Amino acid sequence: MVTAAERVSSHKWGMAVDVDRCTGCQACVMACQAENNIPLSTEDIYRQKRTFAWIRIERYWYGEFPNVKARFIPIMCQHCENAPCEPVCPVFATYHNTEGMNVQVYNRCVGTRYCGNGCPYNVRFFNYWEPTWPTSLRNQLNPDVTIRSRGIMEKCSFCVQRIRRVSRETTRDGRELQDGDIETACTEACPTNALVFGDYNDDKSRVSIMRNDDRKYTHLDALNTDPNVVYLAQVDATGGAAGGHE
Amino acid sequence: MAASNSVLGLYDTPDAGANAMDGLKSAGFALGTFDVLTGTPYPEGAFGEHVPQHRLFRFPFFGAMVGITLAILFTAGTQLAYPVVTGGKPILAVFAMLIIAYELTMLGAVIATVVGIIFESRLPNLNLGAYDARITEGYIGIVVECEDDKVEEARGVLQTAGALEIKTA
Amino acid sequence: MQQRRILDEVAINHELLRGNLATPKWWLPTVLGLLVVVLFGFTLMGIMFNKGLGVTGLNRPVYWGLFITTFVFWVGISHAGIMISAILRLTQAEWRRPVTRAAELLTVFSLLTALFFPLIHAGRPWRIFYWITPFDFARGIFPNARSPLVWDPFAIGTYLTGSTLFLYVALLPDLGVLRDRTTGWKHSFYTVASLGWRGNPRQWRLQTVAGILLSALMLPIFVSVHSIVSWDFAVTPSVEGWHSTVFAPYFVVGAVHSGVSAVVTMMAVMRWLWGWDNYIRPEHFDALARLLIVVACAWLGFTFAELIFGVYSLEAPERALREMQMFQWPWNLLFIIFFLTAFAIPVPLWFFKRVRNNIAMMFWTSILVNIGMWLERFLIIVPGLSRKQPFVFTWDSYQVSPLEWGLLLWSFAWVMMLMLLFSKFFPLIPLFETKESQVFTTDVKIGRVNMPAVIRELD
Amino acid sequence: MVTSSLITDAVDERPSNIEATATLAGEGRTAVSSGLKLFMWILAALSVIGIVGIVFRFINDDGRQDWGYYAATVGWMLTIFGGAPMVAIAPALAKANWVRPVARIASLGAVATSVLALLLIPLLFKLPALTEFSEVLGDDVRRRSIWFDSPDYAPHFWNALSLATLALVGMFMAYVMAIPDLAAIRDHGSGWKQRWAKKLARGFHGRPQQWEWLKMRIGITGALYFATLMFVNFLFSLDFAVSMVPGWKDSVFPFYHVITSFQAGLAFVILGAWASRRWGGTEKFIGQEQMWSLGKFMLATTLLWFYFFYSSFIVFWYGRSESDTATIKLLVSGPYIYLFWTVFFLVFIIPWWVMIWNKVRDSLWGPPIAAVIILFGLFLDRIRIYVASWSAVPDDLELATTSILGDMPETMWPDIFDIFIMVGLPALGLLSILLVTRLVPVVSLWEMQQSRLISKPIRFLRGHALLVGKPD
Repeated sequence: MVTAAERVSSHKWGMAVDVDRCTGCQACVMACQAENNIPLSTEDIYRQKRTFAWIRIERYWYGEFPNVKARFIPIMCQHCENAPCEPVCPVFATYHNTEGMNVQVYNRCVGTRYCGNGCPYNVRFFNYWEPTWPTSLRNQLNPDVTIRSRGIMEKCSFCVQRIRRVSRETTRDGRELQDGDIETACTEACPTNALVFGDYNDDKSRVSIMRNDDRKYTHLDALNTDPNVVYLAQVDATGGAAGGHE
Repeated sequence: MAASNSVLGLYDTPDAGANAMDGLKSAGFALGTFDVLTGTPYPEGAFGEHVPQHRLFRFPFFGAMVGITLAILFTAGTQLAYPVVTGGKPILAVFAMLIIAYELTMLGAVIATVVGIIFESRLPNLNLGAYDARITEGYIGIVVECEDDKVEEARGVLQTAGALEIKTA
Repeated sequence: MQQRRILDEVAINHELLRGNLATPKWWLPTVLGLLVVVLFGFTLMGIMFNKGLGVTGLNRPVYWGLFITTFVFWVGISHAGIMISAILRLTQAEWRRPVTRAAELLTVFSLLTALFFPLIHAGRPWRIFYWITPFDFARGIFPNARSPLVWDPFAIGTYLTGSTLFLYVALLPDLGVLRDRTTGWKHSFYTVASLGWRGNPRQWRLQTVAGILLSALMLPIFVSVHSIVSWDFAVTPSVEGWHSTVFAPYFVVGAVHSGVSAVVTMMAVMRWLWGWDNYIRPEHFDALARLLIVVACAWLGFTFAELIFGVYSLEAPERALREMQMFQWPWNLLFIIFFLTAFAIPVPLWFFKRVRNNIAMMFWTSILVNIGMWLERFLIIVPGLSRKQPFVFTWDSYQVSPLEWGLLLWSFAWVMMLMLLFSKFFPLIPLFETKESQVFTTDVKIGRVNMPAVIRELD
Repeated sequence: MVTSSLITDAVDERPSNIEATATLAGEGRTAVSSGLKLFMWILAALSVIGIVGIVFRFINDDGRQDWGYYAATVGWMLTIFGGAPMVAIAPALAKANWVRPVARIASLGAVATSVLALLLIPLLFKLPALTEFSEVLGDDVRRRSIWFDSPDYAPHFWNALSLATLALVGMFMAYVMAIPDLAAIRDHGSGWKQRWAKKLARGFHGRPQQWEWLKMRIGITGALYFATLMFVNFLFSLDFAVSMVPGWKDSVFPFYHVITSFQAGLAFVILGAWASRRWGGTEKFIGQEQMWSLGKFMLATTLLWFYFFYSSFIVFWYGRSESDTATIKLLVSGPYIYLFWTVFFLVFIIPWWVMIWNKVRDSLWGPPIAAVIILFGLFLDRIRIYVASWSAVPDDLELATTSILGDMPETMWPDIFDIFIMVGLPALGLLSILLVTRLVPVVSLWEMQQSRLISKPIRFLRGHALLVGKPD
């Protein structure tokens, strides 16, 4: 059977997350918020349990008191090769494109929220309300990114607008696309370079190298989702290289 | 056969009705030219009527064929026309197609069957011919389709069997 | 075994067409009352379309809640009709006769109601045609045949069309009766509707064959529909509580359980409203209760399998889910109510002949069952979503909003209103079946006893 | 209107009570055809071969994967003989008259079940312990099974107990249903049969309270049998198949097992009816009607087979988590794929396509043919399931506890002893039934007499019909 990866494509975008480097500073979350016109998670939205965060920092405690430690795990759409969210959509609003990305087509979405149930990582977000911004933030909105109307699903897009822009520029200038040319908002903002974005088809790219690291693991691989976001396990004296969650 | 008249004899008991049917038979009216109208289904052949043949069972098969063809056209056709990969599933996801194919097959079969029922009951036919509302109140109606020259004979036969009333249309 | 009542056809016509030829005085006020609730419900939908789904209690991760629960509930109820009329027809059970049409009617109307819920709970309801109609509306793509949400419209569409036609075919002889009893515009309406039914042997023969053939065709549909609904949940590996292979038969049997109970409720109401004591008799409730005992026990078996395999996996997240489902407040309360109402209270009661023949008791127990079955669906759908996978960081719960309760209420009023409207124009108890049973049942004298007997045609 | 005025009597061709008694209980049936005798000797020989097979199986046995075919055979026999008595029970509860002539054949399945209870014993020895992981991973780690923290002997104990109960209940039911006939043999038979019948009939003289007693016993044992059958299938299918494969989590499987049991039971009864017409001289009692009705139900169960199979398959195929895919590969698309397709055609496609035609159902030859195909197909199906599960010995226990089957086991082929077993054990079961039929008539005499009493051909006005009484 034909998976998206097997079909002819020059790129296979992916991300590597070094859990060991993550300090939980939330810079990526803010950057993503600003880049992708994500609706504001105000207090009452939070009380409604409908907050938006295309990337979020999950914080887990481990260890016994007094030496308790926090582990921070940035979770964004894992862009699975076998995404459970894709086949259940009745209108093809989400599918797997040839560059290994799990893309969301806002115009097709009718809002059955089935994909949201299908996603084991809970990284799909539904617009229960028409998103609004205070006038002070109007000019902050990113013109490259659609503002999602109410009643549709949205999720991390690997900052597809940046990918497209950079590839346009490189083709215009007639130069090869180098590793690191494309930075997603979160990777750009990460002070400790815990987040790295790149192309798996290019063996020398940082993500390819990190993917072969022996600390590498993927989340919920028992579900056989085959994510394009890989994690490097935390190294520490107390816990040893530990999995993503407990 | 182009029957110009239909004569109806009305009886109050099934026995009388059955007798009238016998009378018509013995009077030499051809099978199929006379019929019994009841407000209730009676056991087959209760009035000695000839058991009508029907081809109802062919309809569902025809319908099922149409249904499954449509289903395959829709499922296979659309998936091949828009080869969008979702969740690493094959483009031709046979086991998903099977379900839709099944439903449409059954839908075709049911619709064809209902059409068959109506057609085989020789309906719709809003012209009732000679008819009496009391038939749906338990009376038995014996209706004869015949040419003008035989009308009188038919009336006679029905009368001798003890018809309460005889109508012609 | 039912003792026979000797009724002539005039009496049958007169009594069973009571609601059609004359209007009972309670009819109009009741319908108007229901209409108010229905309009209120439509207003709520309007609010929802206008403001967005934020007005519901849904959140992340609980994307599906009361609406889908109610959808499954009504699809379940709809399984009554074909269960009763098809299976009992095929097994030639004599006591089915007064029940069949009401049951099929319940099928049609509850399906119509069920349809609303997935559609109104879509984020952009004005675009659902892209989803439910297999057609490319010039937007460059067809619906996704791989999605269970596309299987649903096909299944339910087939079921709805099939049972509507089934209902109509079985109506033909009775429409003939109405044609002969009415005048004026009604007469012309029934004349056209009855397609000129005369009642000759050919037509009666086909009526009989049609009943059997259509039943045989509807049964596989009936099984497939709720299975496909259950696969909406079962094929989702991410939600442990849903990903269980038993779901298809489990849902079907559960549907029959709730559906037959709903038929019992409705028969009690019909008997009470139109005073059809000669037709809907205690022995019918008795027979239905016996059937229900069997169904309920089968259902209990599937429930047992579903639960034990939930724990069988010995995996932490699923265990947490089951713990929430059964032992955590308020779910434990719901679970207890669910089990008591769906099984523990009614079924033992049905073992007593006195209860089975007591219509009031049957009425209340059947209502209990449906409360329980609604809770069952709720307990399957919501906890599964709120305890999804090991990422405890995103686990969350769900509060049903008043608007959702309102729409649940609406669905009941809507079904009842449709029922009453139908009852004004068509007989709820099939006349010809009743007359047929008058012809086909008699007594045989064996020694000193008169044993009720039926006449079977030789084929 | 009063129908009875329209009814007149019609001629009745059914055998009279005297004739029936003579053929079924009297001298008429004492003569047994030499063909049958020969057949029984052959069966006896095969049974001996089967026993030999078991012995040799014990002698050269390395690991539990060698016992797959034995498990499959036992599973198959449980499917058939356990399911058969249901055919006697279920329609009787629905007051169906057509089942009366074949009720005896159905109830006799229990005889073979009691033989089966003995054949289970070797399997119990081979059943892996719940704590088979503990030597590697510590005592608290147990194999994934429905016996979460029960003592180690739980599966052995409960399986043995439940199967024994099934056999006992079934035997008791068959015996109770036979008592009036035994009484008839006591009165009309001769020789050793009469002596045995006298002992077994327990002074049954058909007093009203004796009949009441009989009806009550039959009702109770019937319900009890059904419950036990569900329980046995549940335990057996889980302990001897599902829980042996790490990661096979299939909550519908026990019910799949039950459905196949009904299917096989019906097939068995159809074949029995055919055989008893052919060799038992019961043409007068068993006719097209029985074949037709049994055929209908067999068609229904055939469709249900696909339904239950598909409802687990689609969930695995769509879910495609690691364990889901592994399970599909093991049971369907992997080492036993050809076997699976054969099963699919023998159990579903062919019987379905044969049986949808009313002309075939309503014939004396159609249902038996379908029945043979189904029984053979189900045998292969049992092989597919049990051999696969018993061959799935986890090579990596660490993985196995996290419910992942390591490497896919390769196809297990039967060796000569397996073939002995596969031939001998069913022969043994069949032989036990045939031995009992030497004494008990294959068509229940009293049921025939009762059906003759409560139903009679009539004339309704000019038409012919059948009048059927509905006793409470």
